Amino acid sequence: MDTILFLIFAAIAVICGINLVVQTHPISSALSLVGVMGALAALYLLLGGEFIAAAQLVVYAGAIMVLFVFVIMLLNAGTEKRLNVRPLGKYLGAPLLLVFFGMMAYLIQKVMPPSSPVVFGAFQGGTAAEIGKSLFTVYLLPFEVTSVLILIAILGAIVLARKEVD
Amino acid sequence: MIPLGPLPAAVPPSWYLILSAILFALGVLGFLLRRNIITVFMSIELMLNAVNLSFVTFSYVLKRVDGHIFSFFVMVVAAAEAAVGLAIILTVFKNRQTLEIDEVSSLKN
Amino acid sequence: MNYYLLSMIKTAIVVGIFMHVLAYLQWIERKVIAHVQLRVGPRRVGPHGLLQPLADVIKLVTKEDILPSHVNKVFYFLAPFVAVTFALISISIIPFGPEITVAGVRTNMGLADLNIGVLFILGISGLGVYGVALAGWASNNKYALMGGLRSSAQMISYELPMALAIVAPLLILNTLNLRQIVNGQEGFYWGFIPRWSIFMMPFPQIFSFILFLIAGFAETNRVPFDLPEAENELVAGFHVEYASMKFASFFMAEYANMVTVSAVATLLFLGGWHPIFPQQYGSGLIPVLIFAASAVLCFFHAANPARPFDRITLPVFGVLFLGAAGLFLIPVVQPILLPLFWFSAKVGVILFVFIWVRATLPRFRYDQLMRFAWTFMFPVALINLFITGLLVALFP
Amino acid sequence: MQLWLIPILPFLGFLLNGLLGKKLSKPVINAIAVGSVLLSFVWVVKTLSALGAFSGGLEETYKEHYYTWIQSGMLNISVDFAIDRLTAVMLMVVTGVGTLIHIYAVGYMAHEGGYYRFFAYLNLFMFFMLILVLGANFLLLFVGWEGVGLCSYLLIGFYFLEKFATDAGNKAFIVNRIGDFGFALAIFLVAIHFGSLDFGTVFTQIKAMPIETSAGIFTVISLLLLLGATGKSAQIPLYVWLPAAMAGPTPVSALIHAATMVTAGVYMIARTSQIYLHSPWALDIVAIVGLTTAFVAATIGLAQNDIKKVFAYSTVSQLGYMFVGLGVGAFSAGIFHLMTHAFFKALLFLGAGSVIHACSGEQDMRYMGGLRKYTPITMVTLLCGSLAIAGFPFLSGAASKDLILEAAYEHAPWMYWVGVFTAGMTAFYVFRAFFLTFFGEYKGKPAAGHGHGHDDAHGHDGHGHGTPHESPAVMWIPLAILAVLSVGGGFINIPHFLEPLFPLQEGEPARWLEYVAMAAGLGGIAMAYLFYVVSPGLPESLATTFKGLHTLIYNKYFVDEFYDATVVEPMVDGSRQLLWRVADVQVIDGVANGIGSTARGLGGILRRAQSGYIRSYAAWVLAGSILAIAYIGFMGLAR
Repeated sequence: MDTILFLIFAAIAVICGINLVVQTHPISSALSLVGVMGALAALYLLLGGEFIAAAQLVVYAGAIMVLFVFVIMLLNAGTEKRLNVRPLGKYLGAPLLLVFFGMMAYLIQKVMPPSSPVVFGAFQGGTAAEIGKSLFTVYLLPFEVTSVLILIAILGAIVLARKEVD
Repeated sequence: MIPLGPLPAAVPPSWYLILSAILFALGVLGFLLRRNIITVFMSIELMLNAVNLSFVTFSYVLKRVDGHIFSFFVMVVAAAEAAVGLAIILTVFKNRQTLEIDEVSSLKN
Repeated sequence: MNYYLLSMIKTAIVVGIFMHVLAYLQWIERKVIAHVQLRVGPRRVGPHGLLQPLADVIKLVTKEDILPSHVNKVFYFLAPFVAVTFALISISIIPFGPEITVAGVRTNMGLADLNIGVLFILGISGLGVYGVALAGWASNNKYALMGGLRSSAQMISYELPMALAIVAPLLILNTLNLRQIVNGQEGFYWGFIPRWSIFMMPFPQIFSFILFLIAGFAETNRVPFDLPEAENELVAGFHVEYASMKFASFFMAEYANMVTVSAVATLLFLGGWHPIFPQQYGSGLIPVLIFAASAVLCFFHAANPARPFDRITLPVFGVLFLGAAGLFLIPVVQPILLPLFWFSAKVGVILFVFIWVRATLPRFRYDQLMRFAWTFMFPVALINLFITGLLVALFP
Repeated sequence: MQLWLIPILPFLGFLLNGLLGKKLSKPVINAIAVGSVLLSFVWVVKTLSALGAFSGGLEETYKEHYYTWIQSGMLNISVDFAIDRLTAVMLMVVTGVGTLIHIYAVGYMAHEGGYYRFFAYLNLFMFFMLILVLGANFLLLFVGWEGVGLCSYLLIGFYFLEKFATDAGNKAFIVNRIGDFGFALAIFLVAIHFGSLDFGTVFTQIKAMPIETSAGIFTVISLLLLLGATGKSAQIPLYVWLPAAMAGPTPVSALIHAATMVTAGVYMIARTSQIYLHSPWALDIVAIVGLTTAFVAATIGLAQNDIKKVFAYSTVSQLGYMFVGLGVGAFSAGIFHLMTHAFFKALLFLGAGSVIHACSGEQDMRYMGGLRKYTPITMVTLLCGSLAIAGFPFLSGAASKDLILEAAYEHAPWMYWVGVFTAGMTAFYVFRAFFLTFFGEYKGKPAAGHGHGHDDAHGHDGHGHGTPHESPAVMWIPLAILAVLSVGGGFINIPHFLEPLFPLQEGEPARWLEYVAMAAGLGGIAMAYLFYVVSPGLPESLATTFKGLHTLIYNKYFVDEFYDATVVEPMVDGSRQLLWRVADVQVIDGVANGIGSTARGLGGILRRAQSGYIRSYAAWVLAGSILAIAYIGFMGLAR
């Protein structure tokens, strides 16, 4: 059962990811990204990270991507022109990428310690309570810092996007 | 390595990591190939998601919550980044009437 | 009993009932608004227009399905489904009643029981915006686009106060699981004041409840926040290009969202299926009394009818009501029906408020809408949350 | 015990007034400024009583650790506050006098511009001063040290529209830099030699070590510390900034340049007494520096006409006394004098401020006089202060000064005699100022347009111009309190209180020492009375007879000119000629241009990589990261 679920959602994620890259219209890419995020949320659930799954839905799919879609619609961004891959990208990018991916896979297989397979419910540490506990004890300072970061981001966004009054 | 033949009842964590590697590679690919600023930005988000997946996987392997915390922070940072980045994109569009990333190359020379 | 089979059965039941509820909700809305405006409302199809929904469904199905030439096909088709799907998903985790035993099978009233139910609902309601936004964008029509933009902006803006308003009672109840939330509101203060969140010490969540309702109106694009489909500005907003079933699914999505918001409000603030006053004071008899009273009313009106055929229809309803009243007296089904009654009664009240407001209030202007969200709702929700947290911390 | 509250409260006041002072109304600003300091004073009292400082408790140091600030290798500096009896005295003085002066300033600054700015700076100063006093290691001490320096700079240059004010501020700042340079070096030495900056650990280490006979590490450290102290406490050779600092508003002169900040050096030396005790030689130097300063400053004070300048020089000379006390090993006497001096000198300055206020901004004593009719309260309070500083019997000044002098006699009789003579001079010039101000006839300004421009603000205030007027209650009530303190302050037996830290020398000193000192003081007063009340013509004739001496003193021994000639000018010229013309233009620019051109050459090659296309950059990043991963990964696998 776990395997099937994993394969389904992994397939969704990969397909949507590929779609993100090949689609020429930003909004299609945005939606496929939303698909990836949904699939990832499900995978998080499988990995026992229920809070993170919910956060993924709320923050990423529910807020950030909506913002993307909003901006795309606002700018009414059309489809891209035919992408002419400059020789750099053609002869360097793709092969490098393949090398990169192959190497990662190899390293993962090599480095990962042989560990128990992922069974749903085997790890109960991802509950909201646990996250909250360590967020407000061990990681308190980073947490506060992120709040400041958010504040700064808000200010920056407002300053950048406001109408010049002059 | 990945066993062929009948599927195991449950997959090893390394599969999740490989999935995240695939997604990350796709993100890089999109970053390299696409010309629309927004799409490029979304590729970055895809990479972040891939990293999150591996974080969560690690925290499953280690049976510790820290990975979740880190992916949580990544989400926060992504949110901030999205806010500022999209604002920047809006400004760029306002000034140049284009989203083509290659036409925004005032850093040249 | 097999878990999957059980789930199948429960899903079938819930979907069946829910669909009818949605269909008839529209009838109720038209009736209520009509009576608010001193009209009679639909009454041609069936007695008192009771078959109106059926007629509407037939109309919508059989209508010609127009496919405008300039739309973006994929998203044009996708949008309605997205909308209705995310509208309906939320129902799956809403508990309607306590754990019950039917024919020797113990099971929860309600489909799924998530530990993070509240967060899940938030996430799903956040996703709901895609349907509207996509529809607006895909129809390639400036009114529709405006509608889509408005609704996405509006939903993002009102997500925050909504979330903050939800968090406040969670601080007191200290769980994210909807069922535990309801169980946490069981009991009474001094034996008669129900321990619902809106009355709950140390800080009654009445403000959160109001904030949540307002935000809920905005989230469901209802009057006075129905900017996305403001007829007089945007023709019909995001679904201007849609017809027949696609249009119907948008409609359904809106009503489903209404029901979801009302149900969540009931669970979070009104104590779910818990009665309004204790059993020993005979709260179990309330439904019986209500149905009996309505039966009596029917008979009275039948005795001196306003219209000729009331002489025939009203007695039928009277009998039906009597039957319902009798049903509540059977001890076997009481533990099933009573919680259901209370739950649906509370949801019904909130839904009535939705309709009432629609019949009463005018529409916001768009900038007013946004300013209201950011300069009133948000700070108030923050202050409310702060006070709640403070009091919870002080008097644990 | 929440020690951190003590400095934080004024800091909050600073934040409030500094950030939104523009919007606030004056009463609110007063409430914030005075209230914060008053609260921290209350908290000090509460803390000390809780620690039993008033009931013979607080035998050993009470310490609070907050967090680790710097952790590098063996050096581990943490932010923690400590209270022992020395700190207790300082805390009481700083917060107590500080509160009074804040209250006074409310009245004094009432008609000034930049009101909120002034109080924000004042609160900030309190914050840093309390950090300085509370800090439990050298680095925190240094932080407070620099902070008070900053605030004093800001407040001296408070009237930054007048050039002389900004110049004075710069002078103070630069002169202090010299001292801080020494202090910083000392701190480095301490860190190197003892591996820690925490007072407790360092001093316990030192206790174990033998007293060094010849110049060694202790001598070096203590001399460097002394350099820092001379800078902050205006001792020879770095005293020149203090008289100039009188350009600031009078409350500032009272708080910073009389009561608290300038005594930081004394506090620092007392705090590090362990080091000094291990280097008798350095201790002697401290005493000699102090004595010289006391004498020279007193002589200069004889001939000043600006009332604030007179008190400034008397401050310098009194600080000299404290250094003498420290130098001869009577640390507790030094601290005692620090406290009493804080009382009567703050009183004198505030009184002077009240007089200036009364004369609508006039600072030159030759244009005052006869004020006893107009400002009785000020006169009485100022009389108390003058008597106290002049060493009148049973007053606070006498008590502490006599202790120092006796200790000096134990140490070396000649020091005692110089000190006594200086005491005589002190009494003389203080009462010269007193008589010139309050006796004779009120002369007023012959012509408009002098007196310091900033204080002209008082000229424009509601009170009448010509005739002097008594100051408002908010100004004379602090004066009264300070007067009481400076009369009775001598009966607070600080040396006994500090005994656990600085053991007293046993042996009852001869009584006649006190009598001689008293006689000197009274003699000085009598001479002043003779010169300036009985026969006012006398000083002029004296000045004419001893013309050379008078001009020498009147021009402050030409020290400023000397420094200008020897230090400032050469530095300016040297930097202009050597550094600029040669080093900068030829060497540095040449090198820079050379590098630049080479870089441009190389860059021409590399520039091709910088296409301005983000994605090509990304491609490079990708390539780099692949290499990195490959290296790390396979190296990791290899081992």
